[in-house]
Amino acid sequence: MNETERKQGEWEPKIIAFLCNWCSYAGADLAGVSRYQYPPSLRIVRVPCSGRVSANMILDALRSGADGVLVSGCHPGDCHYISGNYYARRRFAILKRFLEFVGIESDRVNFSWISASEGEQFAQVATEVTERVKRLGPARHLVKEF
Amino acid sequence: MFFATLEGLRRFNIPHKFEFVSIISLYAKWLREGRLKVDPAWNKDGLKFTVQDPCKLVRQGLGDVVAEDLRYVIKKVAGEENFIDVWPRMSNNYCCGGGGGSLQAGFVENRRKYGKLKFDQLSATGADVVITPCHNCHTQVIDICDFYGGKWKTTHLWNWLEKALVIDDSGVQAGKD
Amino acid sequence: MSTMNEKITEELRQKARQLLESGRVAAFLGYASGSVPMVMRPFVARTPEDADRLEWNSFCVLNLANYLPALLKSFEPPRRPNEPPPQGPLPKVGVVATGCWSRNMVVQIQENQVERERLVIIGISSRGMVDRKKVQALIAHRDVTAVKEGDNTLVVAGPGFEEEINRWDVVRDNCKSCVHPDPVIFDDMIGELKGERDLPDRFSQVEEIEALSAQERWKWFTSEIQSCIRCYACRNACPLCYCPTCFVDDSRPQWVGKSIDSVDTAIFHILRAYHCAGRCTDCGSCESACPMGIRMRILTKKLQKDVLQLYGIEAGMSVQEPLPLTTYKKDDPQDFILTESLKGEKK
Amino acid sequence: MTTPRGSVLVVGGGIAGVQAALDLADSGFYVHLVERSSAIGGSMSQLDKTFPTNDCSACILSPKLVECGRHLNINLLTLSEILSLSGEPGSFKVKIRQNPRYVDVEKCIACGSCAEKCPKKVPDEFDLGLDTRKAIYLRYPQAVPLKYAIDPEHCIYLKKPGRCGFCEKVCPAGAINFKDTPKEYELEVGSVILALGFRPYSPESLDFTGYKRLKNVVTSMEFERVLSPSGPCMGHMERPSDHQEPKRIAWLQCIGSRDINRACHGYCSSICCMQAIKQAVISREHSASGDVDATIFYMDMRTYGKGFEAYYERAKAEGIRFKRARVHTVCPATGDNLRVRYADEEGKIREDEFDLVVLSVGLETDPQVMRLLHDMGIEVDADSFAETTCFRPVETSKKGIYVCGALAEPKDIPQSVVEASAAALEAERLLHVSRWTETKKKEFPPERDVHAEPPRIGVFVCSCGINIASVVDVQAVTDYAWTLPGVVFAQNNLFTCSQDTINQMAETIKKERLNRVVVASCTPRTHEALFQETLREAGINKYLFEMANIRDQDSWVHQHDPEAATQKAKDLVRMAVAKVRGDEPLPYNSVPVTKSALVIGAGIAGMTAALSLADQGFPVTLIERKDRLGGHGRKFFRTWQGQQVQPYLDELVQMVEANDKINVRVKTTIEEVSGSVGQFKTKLSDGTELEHGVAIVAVGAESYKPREGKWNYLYGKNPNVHTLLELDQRFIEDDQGLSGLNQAVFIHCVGSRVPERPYCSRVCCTHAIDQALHLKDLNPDMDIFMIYRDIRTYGKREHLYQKARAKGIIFIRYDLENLPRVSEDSGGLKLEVRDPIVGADITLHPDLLVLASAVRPRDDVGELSKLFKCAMTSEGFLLEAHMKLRPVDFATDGVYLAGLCHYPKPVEETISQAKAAASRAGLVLSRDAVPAESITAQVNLQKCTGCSVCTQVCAYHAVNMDPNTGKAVVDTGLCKGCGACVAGCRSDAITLKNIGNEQLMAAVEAAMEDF
Repeated sequence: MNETERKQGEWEPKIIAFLCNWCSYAGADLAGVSRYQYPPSLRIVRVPCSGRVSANMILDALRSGADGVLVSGCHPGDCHYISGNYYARRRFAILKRFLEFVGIESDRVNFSWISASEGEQFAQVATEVTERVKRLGPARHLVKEF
Repeated sequence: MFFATLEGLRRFNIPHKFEFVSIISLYAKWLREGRLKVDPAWNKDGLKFTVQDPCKLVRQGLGDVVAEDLRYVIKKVAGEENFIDVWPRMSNNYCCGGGGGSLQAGFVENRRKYGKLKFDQLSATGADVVITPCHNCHTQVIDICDFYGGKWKTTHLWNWLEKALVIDDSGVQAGKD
Repeated sequence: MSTMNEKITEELRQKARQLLESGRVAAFLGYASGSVPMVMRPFVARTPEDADRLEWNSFCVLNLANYLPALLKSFEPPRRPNEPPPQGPLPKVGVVATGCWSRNMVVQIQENQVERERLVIIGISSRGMVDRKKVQALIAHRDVTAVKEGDNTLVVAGPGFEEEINRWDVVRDNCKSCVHPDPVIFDDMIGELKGERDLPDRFSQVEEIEALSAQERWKWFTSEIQSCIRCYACRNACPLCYCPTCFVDDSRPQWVGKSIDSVDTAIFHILRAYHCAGRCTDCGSCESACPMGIRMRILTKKLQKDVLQLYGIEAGMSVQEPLPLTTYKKDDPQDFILTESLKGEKK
Repeated sequence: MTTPRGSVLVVGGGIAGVQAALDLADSGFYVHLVERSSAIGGSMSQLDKTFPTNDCSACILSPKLVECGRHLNINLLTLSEILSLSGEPGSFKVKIRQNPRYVDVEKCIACGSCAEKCPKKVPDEFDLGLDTRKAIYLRYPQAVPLKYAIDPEHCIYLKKPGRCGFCEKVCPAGAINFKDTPKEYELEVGSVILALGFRPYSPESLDFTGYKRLKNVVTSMEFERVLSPSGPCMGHMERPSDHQEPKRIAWLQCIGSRDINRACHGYCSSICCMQAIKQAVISREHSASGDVDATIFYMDMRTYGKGFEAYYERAKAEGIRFKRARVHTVCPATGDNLRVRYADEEGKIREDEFDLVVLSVGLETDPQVMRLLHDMGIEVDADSFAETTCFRPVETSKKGIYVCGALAEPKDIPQSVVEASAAALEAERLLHVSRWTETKKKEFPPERDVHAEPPRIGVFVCSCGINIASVVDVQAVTDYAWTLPGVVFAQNNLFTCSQDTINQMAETIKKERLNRVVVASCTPRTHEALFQETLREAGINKYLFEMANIRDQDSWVHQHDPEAATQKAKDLVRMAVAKVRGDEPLPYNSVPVTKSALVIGAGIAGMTAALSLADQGFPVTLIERKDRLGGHGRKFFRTWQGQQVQPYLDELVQMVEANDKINVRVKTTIEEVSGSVGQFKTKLSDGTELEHGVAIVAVGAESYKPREGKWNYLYGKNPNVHTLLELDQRFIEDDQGLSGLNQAVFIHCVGSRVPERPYCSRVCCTHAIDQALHLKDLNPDMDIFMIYRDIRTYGKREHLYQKARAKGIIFIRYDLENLPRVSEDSGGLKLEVRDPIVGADITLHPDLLVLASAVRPRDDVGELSKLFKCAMTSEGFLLEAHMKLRPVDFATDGVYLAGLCHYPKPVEETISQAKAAASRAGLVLSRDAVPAESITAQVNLQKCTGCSVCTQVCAYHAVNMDPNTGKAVVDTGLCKGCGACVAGCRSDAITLKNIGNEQLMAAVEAAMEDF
């Protein structure tokens, strides 16, 4: 089990996860069905496809104060909408490098492929991303103070 | 003899027009029909009974039916509350360790080693009397009781049936008709 | 002996006049002198006489492609939104184009902003345009009243001074790192095609920043944009920025605050640049237009570098080739995908 | 035959009956569903979780039951029994008696006041007597219909009128009717489907188990109830004697199965191995400390289904112990503990102590059902299951009457569902001319126009029994929901998906004039449709709805952090509320259906599917990549029941070729697929473009040939080494040389259950044993050895295994650490293997070595799956939409699968699956139009620049440039609502209805608000 015990009073990051409905969201459900435990840091936003997620959405999450972002879709070739994740892959590849270029820490913005049958992998990725974000500490860049 | 005939007919599919019945089942039948009357009142001291299911009679022979009858008769004779069953029991009971000619053939040490399991099982019941409806079991159970220092008495069934028998006024008893 | 630019200007006027006289084009888009030195303004010649006001020199920095859609539209008969487009050929427009501008026109054609058949492109292979801010820096920001341009020199004059400057020293960064000075599409040429330039260090400006730590990069980025006044001159000078409502102006949803709050400014610059990903030709208009001297071109140059490195595509090199973000290959690089990199670690 | 009736009688309301009823009702037939008890759901509703996905049984079943209960074309007859049946196919007359419920279903609101007041406690049969219920009762919390019933056997009032009657007094709805009487109906139906299920074997007569004598010995079905959150222990795992959590649990397999001595059940019950592993896995999850010591005593571990072997391996890795032993006795030990005595593999007697013993009881036919079958004239086999044959797997001995589920043989849920659809198909095929003649049409009330209304949001927070409530503080979440802007109503429910809550939700929507609804419960993937329909019934557009997933993605994954889970649940509710605020009513789109099918692959599955559809009048194009029809079936000698495959196949080919509705194209493959359900366009390799409404993928699989490597065993090197199919070929050719052989050896699991192919090939044990028996028939003196790992002759196939043993075929077990070694020895074959019972190596010199090699997926299946956008398993088989309840559907609508491309399976299962696929395809083909996506892209012309990024990234050609405006325009019939265009658009000019940028941003921002 991928369980990360949370210590009392320890800072828990907030991570916005955009999950495609057909694979990664189902994978997250399967993680639950299989009772794989992972840290309570994710706030999942269900989107039809990883191809639905734009740079704007990711920046909006950061601007709103998310300590991290995860975008996850179907594996290449498995897209329910044929090619959405291929386009997404190009957009995200460019965006991720670009955000790193302006000084956003590499581990803040994460992308993964998780299929509907990969409940365990989902829990692993959720744990991994949380740990990476925890190492970075709370997000400061691009966080708008309202 | 009983088992050898039974199994021989069964294994070689030999046609026959008779059935095999143990006297125990007949006791039970007569008790149920009221033709035989028993009263456990004799057992004032509350002697506790348990049982040995002989392999040839039960497990390999006539099955659980006869084992059930055996218990039925004992309970009638000694009182329901004075019967303590063994684990495992009936078809699933352990071999006494005295069969297969081992009582007659030497190898005493081995025989008693096998019999230790039976001894432990019977001891665990805490019974005062062990009923063994088989001469072979009877001899073996007596032997292991002596050897391992058991406290029970090993007997056949009829000894106790006699004690409990009620002879009513009509004088009619099973077997006399 | 006239200079190269004088010769080009002459030829340009002549070709524009011919086009206008023959009626082949309804207007010709080029440059005319502005009211101050070192600033050329886009100029539309509508009559053969206007053609004589066209000029060509090292200060033609604003990308003419930016003005084409509106200019073309001005020659279309007015119509309601759902009416069919007018039948028959529409008036054409002539335009002068160097490498980067022509590549922008390619992108515009791909994005349905202009129609190739309505353009008559006079190509000029670029020698690089001058960065006015570099000149001013060299002369300690004194006022300039006149600039005389030779083939390889600039003579800058002002009250009480006249200095000669090596032209290449003050050429814009984007032009110095340009490898495609030749126009990609044209109908006529002035001068010869020069061919590709071999510049192994064309992305050195980007690489220097890439070499920094995340913290240092953030420091660089924020200090670079801290003087931004959100005037949007960079956006307006850009031929790629043609949305009727720019995301910065949108209020539902509000992608980014409208203030000069540092986060809003940062997001503005990130998204403005990102919207140019795979489309930007590094024409430098944005930087040239910026009143605050912000080097936002480095952002788009980074995107250009990555798109080239990841997908082998440079914007505007071919009308046929799709833009990088509207296509994909099944084996596009994906080492940035966490599940893929974790897989790698396990091996 | 005169025009047949357009209605069907389905007997039995378990999962099989429910599936058959839904298939029929959705494809144009009126269904009478008869159920003996007071609620449908059958045995599946009593299960806790289901293998191999660990899905909560009630959770996945519940939506189907509710759908069934609400279906306009299903007449649910609970508490009912068949009195008589007469007539002929197409026109049966059925007499049915419906016993009185004594509760008016129209009035009962299932509030439970009656049961609370009822003084009479009786053993609860749903909990198998582990708990009590009242004389007025609900069969289980999610029962459909959700109506109380009075048990006349125990009701004080009914026994002595005037004595009690409390329920009548407290019922707020006046629903109690003590004067209720039995009703008799005479129905006329065209066909009958029997889905009467099984009953669990009662081990009372198996003395050695100690069942009923030892408190802590329970059956597997009882243990399901112990584990179930709605069971007697509320999901807290307790043992009966002292209600303490057992730390050491033993499972005893084959109780009442594979037992000819005591139980008289020679067959294997097929499901118990997986059930035991599942229970072992789940018991650890249920345990507070998580350190349950779980031991499974088994004879052969039969994990032969899809995903089963991986489940088994995972259980082993997690430390669940597997002991190959038939337990001698369960004895009492101190403190109500149990001593389990068994002989280990070395033959040593061992005793282990446990806190709880679970008896994995087998399946058998209920004697009451036997009587019904007898009265109907349906033949049963020696095992008391309905008699079927391999080639006609769902047909009973009586024409027009079909069978599905465990009534024909013990089987798991997916196989029952497959057969249910297959049985429905047979009824459809019989009655197709009368389709839609007896059905009714659903009318929803007109929808309220909510455009001008400010948001009035209702939030329903589900406890899901204890699934959510044991971790998340649902009351706090509900209270919190009240504080959110726009929320005018919030409520916590025990089971939001139960019918009474749903009805009440509809009432609340009307009463509170809600115009947006949020349900915080499980996953929208299973329950969204159910709640959306409730909105429609309440007169508002179904798209004014959002779900917050506080179970699968919260309570279940943060079981040990209730505080954080509650906070997360609040956040998820706040996000859903933020999003629902922007939801707008959407139109209900539909797509016209091209009424023809494409079937890919002309093996047994493909041909069966094609015929099944063509016989109903639907045109079918059947394509085959090879130059002749028959597929993999061409290689088989006979079924396990002994029917010859080749003559059957020849007949099938003839029927296909003679059917004028079937267009056969050999040497043809697929190049391109576009479109979607109802309107596929497929380009074939011969250049033709085909339009079809549905597609069935039946492309088969291959036999693994171990040409080299670890599993080679001299295959391809020595002429006397064959695969199973190569031996079949010799049987087909009637090779006389076989009878002269002296010794034959079979090696099992060649290339199956190994690291590179970690699944069980399912068919080979039975196939190999059947071949061995055939060899014995050819030469009774032949010595035959089976070198095996586990013998997996599931179901009635077990009889073959017993027969093989009786004929003297010798079985020697091996494992991966001790592989048999094959070499050549002076011209002959030499095989050495370690016999674990003898404890020594033995050497054999076979004349014939047969390798039971794996069934492997075709390499090119991946390409095909991508064309149809279907998923694949990691093993390379095609992946169905849901392992349990949608076994022949793909996630892609309108595409179905059958046969070996799904998983290795024998002929009878292939035929069932092909028929099931045809039945599912019929749901589309029987309609003129199918519902299309409502969540489609929408262009804002004010913002659109006409740059055409959207048209380029659209995979469905749904976005195009309008030549007039020069701007994008969306074809809503083609749009699937993926949003690729939206993310591509720089100008925010194209949006997805109800998944717009503004809404997603609202959700994202809401997620952060309270942090």
